[in-house]
Amino acid sequence: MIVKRRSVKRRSVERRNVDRVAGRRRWSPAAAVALITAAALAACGSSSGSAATAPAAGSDQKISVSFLSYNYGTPDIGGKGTQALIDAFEKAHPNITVKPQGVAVADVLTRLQTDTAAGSPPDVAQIGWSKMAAAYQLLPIVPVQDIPTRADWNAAMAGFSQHLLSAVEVDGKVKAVPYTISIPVIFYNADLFRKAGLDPTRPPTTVDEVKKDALAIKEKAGAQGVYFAVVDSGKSDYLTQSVIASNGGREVGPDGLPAFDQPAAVGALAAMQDLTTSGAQPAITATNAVAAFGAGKLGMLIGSTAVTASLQKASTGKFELRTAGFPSFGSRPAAPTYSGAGLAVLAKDKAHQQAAWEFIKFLTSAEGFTIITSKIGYLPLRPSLATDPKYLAPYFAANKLLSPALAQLDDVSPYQSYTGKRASQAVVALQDDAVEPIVLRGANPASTLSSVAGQVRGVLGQK
Amino acid sequence: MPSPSATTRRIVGTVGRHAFLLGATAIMILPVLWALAASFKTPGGIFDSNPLPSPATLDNYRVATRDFPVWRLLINTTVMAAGVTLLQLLIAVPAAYALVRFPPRAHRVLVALIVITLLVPPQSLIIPLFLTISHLGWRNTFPGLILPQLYGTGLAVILLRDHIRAVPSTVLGAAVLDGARPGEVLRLVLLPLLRPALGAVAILLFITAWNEYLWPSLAAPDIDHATIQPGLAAFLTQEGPEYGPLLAGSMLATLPIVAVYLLASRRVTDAFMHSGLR
Amino acid sequence: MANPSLIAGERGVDHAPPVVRLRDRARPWLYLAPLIVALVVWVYGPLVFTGVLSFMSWNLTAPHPSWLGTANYSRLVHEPQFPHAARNTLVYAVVMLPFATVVPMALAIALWKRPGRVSTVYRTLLFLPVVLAPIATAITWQFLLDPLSGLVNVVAGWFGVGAHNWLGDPSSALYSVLLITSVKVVALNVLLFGAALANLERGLLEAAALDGATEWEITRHIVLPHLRRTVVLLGMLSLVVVWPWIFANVAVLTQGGPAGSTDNVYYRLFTYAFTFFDAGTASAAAVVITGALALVLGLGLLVAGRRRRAIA
Amino acid sequence: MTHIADMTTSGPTELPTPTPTPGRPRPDVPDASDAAPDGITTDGITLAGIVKRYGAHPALDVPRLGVPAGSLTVVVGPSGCGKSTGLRVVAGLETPDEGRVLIDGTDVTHLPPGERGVALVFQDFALYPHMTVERNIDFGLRLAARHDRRSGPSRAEISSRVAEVCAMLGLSELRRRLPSQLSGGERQRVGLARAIVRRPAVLLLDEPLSSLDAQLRQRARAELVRLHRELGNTVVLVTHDQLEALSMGTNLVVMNRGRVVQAGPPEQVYRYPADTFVATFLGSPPMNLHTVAPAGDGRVLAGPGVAARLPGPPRPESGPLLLGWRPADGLLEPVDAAGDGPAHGGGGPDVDSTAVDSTAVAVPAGPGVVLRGVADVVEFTGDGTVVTCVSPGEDPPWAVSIRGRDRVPAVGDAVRVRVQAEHVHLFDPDGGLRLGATTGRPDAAAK
Repeated sequence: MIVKRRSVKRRSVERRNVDRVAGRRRWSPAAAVALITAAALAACGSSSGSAATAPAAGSDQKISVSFLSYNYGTPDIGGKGTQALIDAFEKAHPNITVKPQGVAVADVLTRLQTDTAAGSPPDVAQIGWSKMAAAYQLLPIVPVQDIPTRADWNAAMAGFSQHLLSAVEVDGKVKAVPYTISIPVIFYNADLFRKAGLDPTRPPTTVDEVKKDALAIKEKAGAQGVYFAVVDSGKSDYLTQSVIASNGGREVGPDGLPAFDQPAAVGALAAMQDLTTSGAQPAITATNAVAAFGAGKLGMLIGSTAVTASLQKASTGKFELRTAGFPSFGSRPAAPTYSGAGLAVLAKDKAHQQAAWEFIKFLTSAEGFTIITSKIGYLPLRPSLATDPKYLAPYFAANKLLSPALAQLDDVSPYQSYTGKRASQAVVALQDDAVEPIVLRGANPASTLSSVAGQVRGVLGQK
Repeated sequence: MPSPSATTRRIVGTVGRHAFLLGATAIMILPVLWALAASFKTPGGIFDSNPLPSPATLDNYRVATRDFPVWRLLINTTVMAAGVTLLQLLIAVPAAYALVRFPPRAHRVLVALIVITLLVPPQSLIIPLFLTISHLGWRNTFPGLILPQLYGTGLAVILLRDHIRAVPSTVLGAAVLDGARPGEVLRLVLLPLLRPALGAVAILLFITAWNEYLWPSLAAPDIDHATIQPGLAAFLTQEGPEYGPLLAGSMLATLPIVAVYLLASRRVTDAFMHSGLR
Repeated sequence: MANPSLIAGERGVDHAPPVVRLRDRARPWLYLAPLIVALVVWVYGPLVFTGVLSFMSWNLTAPHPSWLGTANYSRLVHEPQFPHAARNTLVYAVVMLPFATVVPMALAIALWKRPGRVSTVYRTLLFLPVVLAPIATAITWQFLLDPLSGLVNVVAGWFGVGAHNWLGDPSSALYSVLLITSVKVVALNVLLFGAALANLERGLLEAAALDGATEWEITRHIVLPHLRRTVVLLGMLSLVVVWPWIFANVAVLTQGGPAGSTDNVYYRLFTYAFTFFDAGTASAAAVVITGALALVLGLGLLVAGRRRRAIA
Repeated sequence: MTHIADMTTSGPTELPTPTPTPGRPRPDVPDASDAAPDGITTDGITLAGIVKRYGAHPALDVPRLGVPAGSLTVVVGPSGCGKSTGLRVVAGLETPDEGRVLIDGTDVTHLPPGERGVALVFQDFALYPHMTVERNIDFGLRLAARHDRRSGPSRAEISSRVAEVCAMLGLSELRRRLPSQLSGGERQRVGLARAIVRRPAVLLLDEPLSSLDAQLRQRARAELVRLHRELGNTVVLVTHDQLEALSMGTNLVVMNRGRVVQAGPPEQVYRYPADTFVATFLGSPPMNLHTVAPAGDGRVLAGPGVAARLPGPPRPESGPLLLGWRPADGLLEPVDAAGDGPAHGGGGPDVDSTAVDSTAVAVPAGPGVVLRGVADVVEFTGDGTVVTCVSPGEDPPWAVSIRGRDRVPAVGDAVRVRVQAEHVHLFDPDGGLRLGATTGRPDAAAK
């Protein structure tokens, strides 16, 4: 990892030299503007991605793969973990160089759009599932399953969670391979449980129990009870899908149109609203809830395992953090939706596509997931790794937080997307105009969902 | 000899003024102080109500400087902001000079067209600007970062026009009579006189460019070419926001400007003081 | 000794030689050329492009935009979001105005009346909010306004005011964002008003004080008239400069919510363009915003011009 | 040539006019039009058909004006009369809408200011605040050297010329100072030095004394006159101060409302003002004006508190006139407390007591004017006294200056003043034009 950091520095030094050469030309006194233009073109020629330069076809030849990742370059565990993955891959495949590109998580799709518009999309991109449908539609994505031979594919994917693979299939094909995957769980503050007279070893398993325990915490521990992060700051609807699916409904129908006005969905959101109106849940945004949980003022937080590490950091020295599986509605099995990201290929030519596949194959291999889980905190999508002493058994022995989520991996329901190019607008409409008013501000679930469903249908039907 | 009531009134006035100043200043710098304190907090401590860091740690600064290329981003931002400021002044000074000293017949229309550019929301230009620099292959380059930001040059022109108007026309006339050509009047007489005003306008432009978020995030997304503002957003990760390092990074980003301000405090104040912004 | 002579007669229009005329005519354009090029390339060209795009449907990546006609515009008008955002934008502008003018002016005058080390310290402190990174400012306020443990609610609690969800309640979110942004606006404008005050002769004040004018009378009759032009300039300027800051705060703190209460046309434009990847609708919004602002400016200039003529 | 002979018709009637003081020759300088038949002088400055408009209003409208080479010409007029605009047109800082500017016979209308051989000292001196005194002075020379490396001044020449000028104006000690470190008088000298170091053919001064305090101004006035004598070039000075105008120039140009009203040697303009504007603008206190009506054969004029008998042939025509006299030309006569008669002799016998009414004054028997009034304000001016008097009736007050230690009336005293006929000026009440002789050209006044 330290080695890699140095190599980043080396690259930037080279680039700085380019800039310096260009800079020398730049400051001739007259016509500054024109010369800057010239210098820019010179600088650009040397710094633009390798994607543009055509590679030689031979497999022994050196080839580079550009990899856009929202984890890369971040100063946290995600960045470090990604660097570790790349280092391990380059060690295993000396003829392939990975050129990582960082991006802010909120900007992934923008960046891919703009890179594609600029004619230099990355070869491999880490794309969030909530944006994957839009990405399929907007971007020149090459279905991953089409790249290798069938045998190669089958061999590589053996041991992978088949339930998840089939969940992400589109038109019978895996277009993007699940990579950094999380599913929602209950994070709870064991100290507050004890204070409220609850048994931290027996966390709630149903929504009703969640409510009961939350009210107990509120009354006896002097803290807020629970926060069900359906109102997501990023306007993502994965938790909305999770609760609706767990109540036996669908947010998006098989036709890609809204189904959230059906009774099961209405019931799910009514339950969420009940948490708020009963006082079990504070009427605040998810960001505030995370802060409250970190401050030890919230008993339970129901959200994605992605934040496990940061919650763990925040709780260190303050309270005991534990996790439990996503709660069910009564006796129906919980059916949380996964969130996180998959790996998609945008490489233009065969050679780069092949190299991209090699890279993806490695990232989702046993070695890959060992690093992903132990360094970043995402779920190992090859469940057997958790008990394999060669891989993650030591990690899970010491670290129980991911276990409940892993246990639910086979219950996950697929993330569903709306159809058409206004899908993202539909999600925002649902979250802003229905979920938030219902859950936080007491809007009538049935009528609100029904009117928003009508609105979304209109949006989706537009050209 | 002031009457007792006048003295009382003066005391009340002084106290009132200081109360007003203190109160307003406190409210305004509260976020800065909070951010400063929070940048020394532990990941758990940041969620506490206690505004003071206890325990205090330098971890956030360590993360911001070691695991994050904060210095490189600061250099990029400085180059960008300085470039934007310099180019805008380079373009705006002669234009404002011409508008004041030898206005063309259409100058009213021209001024209106310049003012309109101030009103055009940058967001509405971003799609075409982005496509332009993409086609030129200017993404992740300084020209791509800097040149499109010249859309804001109109502001510099309007501000400088006022400043140039405030320069006594007789002094410029004297230079003309001394045989100075228009360019020489500008270079040898007007520019030296305008220096404080240029300083003030430059500071305004520099701060604006320094704080720019949207354009750099599109024009230079590579972390090696990014600027500090969108760069800081990298701390808002999917795995939970890294508030501490983010605030530490932003403190480091604020530091250079504040240091320059403190060092050149007199000059900057003087610049604003004598900028003749009326 | 000579006698100046005055002779009646000979008078006529005397035209300059063509070369002189050409040189005099060309000179301003020579100096204005870089500006004109910059504005054409980076404003008016893109604006025309935006105008054309507003009649198209395009997601930025498809090879070609497709012709759509006026559908984008009718979408803006018929969907509730854009008109709502436009109303909010007006509120933003109106509420921001005193923070761009009256408040910083009062601070600047208070600082200016008693110069010295203390006001230098104040001035330095007031410079800080201007340069704190926008994203850090937003996140700091997110913590300060936290409904459960934010400092603002803690302090409000001392005064017996119950905890309030400042950013989460549609009734207060807009004003919270405005106040947060106004801190920066006030800080910057204190500096600029200070600059304007530096041109005011202190001797005038002493003269007025000798005339027996009270502090308020001095302020009212000497200081305020001196600042009139600055007030107008900064009032207008702030309405232009302030949007990126509002934008950053909205993007980090509320994302336009709750219930669209903090939405504004600029954030909406960005949402259309980079959340929905709908370049056509975004362009139509841009055209509407620019047109409306130009209209307001045009009317303002017209009224100002008429008033000036009326005075003359 | 006599004035009578020179006189042409300017009013409806030729009035017998006072002749100039014997022994005063008319300044015998050839007119510009005499020198060059086409109307263009070869030396000095000529403005031909100059019109400069701001908006629709002409700020300057000069059909023809010549400033002789080597003269110190003072242009005077109230503020806003176009005198500064005229100066800026000559300097080239303003381009006239119509007409031509000639300097020493060359058309400079479209020459850049720096190439006209003209220097201008501004009212505010317009020093370059960021340059030292020395840099201020040599700026123009350094520019000339830059523009023309071959024939421009050399470095040695520049420094010797600057040293010379500094010595001449007493600036040698101040060369390293910045303008902000100088007093008003010093700044004025720097402004002058900057102007004359370039050895301009024409030196223009725009109210150079107005920003100096009174004491300094007197000295600076003398210095400027001396400087003109030493340099010997054409100097045009603009002022609104009539005292400055009368005392400094060898030529005087009076302007009003963008037009030249009268031009000529100061004494001539003072003695024979072309109209009531010039008459009242020059001189302090200004000329007294009375509305009078002719009586009898037209040689007797009378108004409230004033009566006059003029020499010359009878005047058949009647109609009111304006009668003017300068306060210094009035002789105070003692009066009886009771009546019209002189208290202590004096002009007693020549009083004609035929015209009598309540406000009327007895018409003097011989040529001259007699005024009666009551002293209202008495001002001591050091070398004399100015008494402002009011006459009965609607007429405005009038003033009379008393020299030295002559007897001064007290406030409220009845006053009688006698003016000799040759000191009387008559004006047409409609246009205010002078009736009778002027030494200027009558059509000049008509313009």
